[in-house]
Amino acid sequence: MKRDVVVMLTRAPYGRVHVPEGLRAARGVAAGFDLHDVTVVFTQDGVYGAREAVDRDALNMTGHVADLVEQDGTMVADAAAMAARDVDEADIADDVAVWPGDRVAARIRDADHTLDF
Amino acid sequence: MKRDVVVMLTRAPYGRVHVPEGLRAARGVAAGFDLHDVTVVFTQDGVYGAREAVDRDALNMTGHVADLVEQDGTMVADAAAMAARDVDEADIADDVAVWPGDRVAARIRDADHTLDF
Amino acid sequence: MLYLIDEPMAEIGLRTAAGDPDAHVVLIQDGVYLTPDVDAQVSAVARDVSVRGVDLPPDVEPISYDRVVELLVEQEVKSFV
Amino acid sequence: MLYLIDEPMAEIGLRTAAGDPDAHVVLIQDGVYLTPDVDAQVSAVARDVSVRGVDLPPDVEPISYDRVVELLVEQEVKSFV
Amino acid sequence: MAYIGFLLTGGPFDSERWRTAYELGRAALDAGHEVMYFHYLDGALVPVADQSFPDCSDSGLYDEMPTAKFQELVADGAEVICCGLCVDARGIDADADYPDGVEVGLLPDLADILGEADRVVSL
Amino acid sequence: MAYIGFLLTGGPFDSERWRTAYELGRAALDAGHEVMYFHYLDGALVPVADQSFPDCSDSGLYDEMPTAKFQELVADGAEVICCGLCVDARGIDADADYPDGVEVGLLPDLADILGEADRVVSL
Repeated sequence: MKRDVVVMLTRAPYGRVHVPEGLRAARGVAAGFDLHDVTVVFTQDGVYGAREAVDRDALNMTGHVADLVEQDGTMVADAAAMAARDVDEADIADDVAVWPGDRVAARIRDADHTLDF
Repeated sequence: MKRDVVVMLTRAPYGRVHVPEGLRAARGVAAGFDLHDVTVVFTQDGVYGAREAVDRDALNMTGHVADLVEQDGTMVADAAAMAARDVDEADIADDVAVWPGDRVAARIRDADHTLDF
Repeated sequence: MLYLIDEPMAEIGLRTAAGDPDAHVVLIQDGVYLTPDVDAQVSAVARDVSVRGVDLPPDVEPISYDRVVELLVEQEVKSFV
Repeated sequence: MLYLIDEPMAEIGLRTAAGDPDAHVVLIQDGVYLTPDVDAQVSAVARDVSVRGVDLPPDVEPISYDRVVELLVEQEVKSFV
Repeated sequence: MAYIGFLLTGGPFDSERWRTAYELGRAALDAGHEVMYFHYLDGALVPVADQSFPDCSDSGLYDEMPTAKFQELVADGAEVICCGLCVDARGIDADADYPDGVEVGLLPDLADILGEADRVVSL
Repeated sequence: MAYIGFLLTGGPFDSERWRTAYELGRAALDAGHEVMYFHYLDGALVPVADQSFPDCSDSGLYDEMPTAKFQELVADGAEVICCGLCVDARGIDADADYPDGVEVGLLPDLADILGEADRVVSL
């Protein structure tokens, strides 16, 4: 059955595999038999990984992001988590939408399933 | 050469091996050829592990603490970290001394080497 | 909806639960050290409480893993662990 | 004394450095996200800064691993990483 | 009967998540539910055989090692799939290092769990 | 020449500490210092051979796997000792799983490092 899936990326992107491997899981899930709807949410320290200044190649993000977008997956940054870390909307990469914290929370509540990394 | 060693336990005690395995390292270092002087400091979330209410057997702490004490090692809880976590001095086990935060910091600065877990 | 909450994801987890009038928060693992300020039913996994020697506030109910499974079959679950 | 500081141990690390009039703080790994309020020389590992795309404040100097090793041979080091 | 899927990303000694995954799976099996695990990232280290710890306490976390706990679950009907990429990254030799009943899979298996499970718990 | 000891408790994929340990050891060897590692807890997973990751970026963290980086250090004169208890706990078969030059030791080896090293960096 096709599901509405939210993948939360919660950790700072460097030095651990959770951001790139969470993106790998997101695009893998979006490309599976059921073609699940996938929304990737950068939240908590994960918002550092949504910044334009991050070197996506060095983080092995580039290919996974391209695959995710091809599967109609979307990427969202949590403005409440950004505010807590002094990350501005202007800092966020163009292919990541910035949503207010309450919209992010509602999206998570409405998902059929969530995964977190 | 005999050294003055501080072992910092910084993580909450349950679910990961850092508190018991940090204590194992502390007593192993105190029992080595040089018979290093070892002070174990419970700081940050590690102060939860210095509480009387913790089940030391369940955390594999008991044997390591006995060995450490036999090697004249000492255990200290950081009052500044306790205050930040609402842990009172009365909550701390009898064999752990409570030191003010500045005394803990000075002890760490004065050590020849520090290890952290 | 059931919300399983541990400390590392408490920031997003508690914020998500706070917007749900039918939220049931279950503190789990180091989450039992938390004292969440949410207008919701709050439980805590009994084993995680007892091994840590945590005194729960009177309005937080300790529950077994069996009960957690019953609850998450009865209703949707979101994990923040 | 040299203090290597990452985020998870910043609480005890920065407090320890704050009491040392000769402290040289080196931010390392995710520690480069920190903006420590200490009265000390502060550096940051250049590679950790650049890969994260962090803009350092003007008074924080980026340094190489080679320089970190030079500094920690010249003086004692305490690691909070 | 419900179908409960678990995504386990936590390793065996650095977090309690494997233990929580075991306890919830145990309770779910006892209640007659169907249980499926997908082990990803350091979760792939959890079922590695021949884990041994000499002086663990009978009352403690390590009364049995993680692999033994998951072998119990498999014996009682749970399915355990480990992500093959994560297995390779960690130098795990699946044939030699995993006990019988622990399978190696890929992300489409996780996609299937998400499609079929009534509940998914990410740990 | 200084003698620099490292205690590494971080595993290969869950934190950057192994990479920092490598970079500092690399710089220390290049400057002519003596370098000794004691791998403890998940640090024992860092030198496990046959780690492979298919699509890692040439410019990224995983241009080479952790075990390859530490094999370089060993070839250039660093000593690497892994805690035997940690090895056993993780189901690592030291003879089969560690490359040449990676030794298994015990806590007295760490005690010796603390006694002899000019500097100790805990990661």
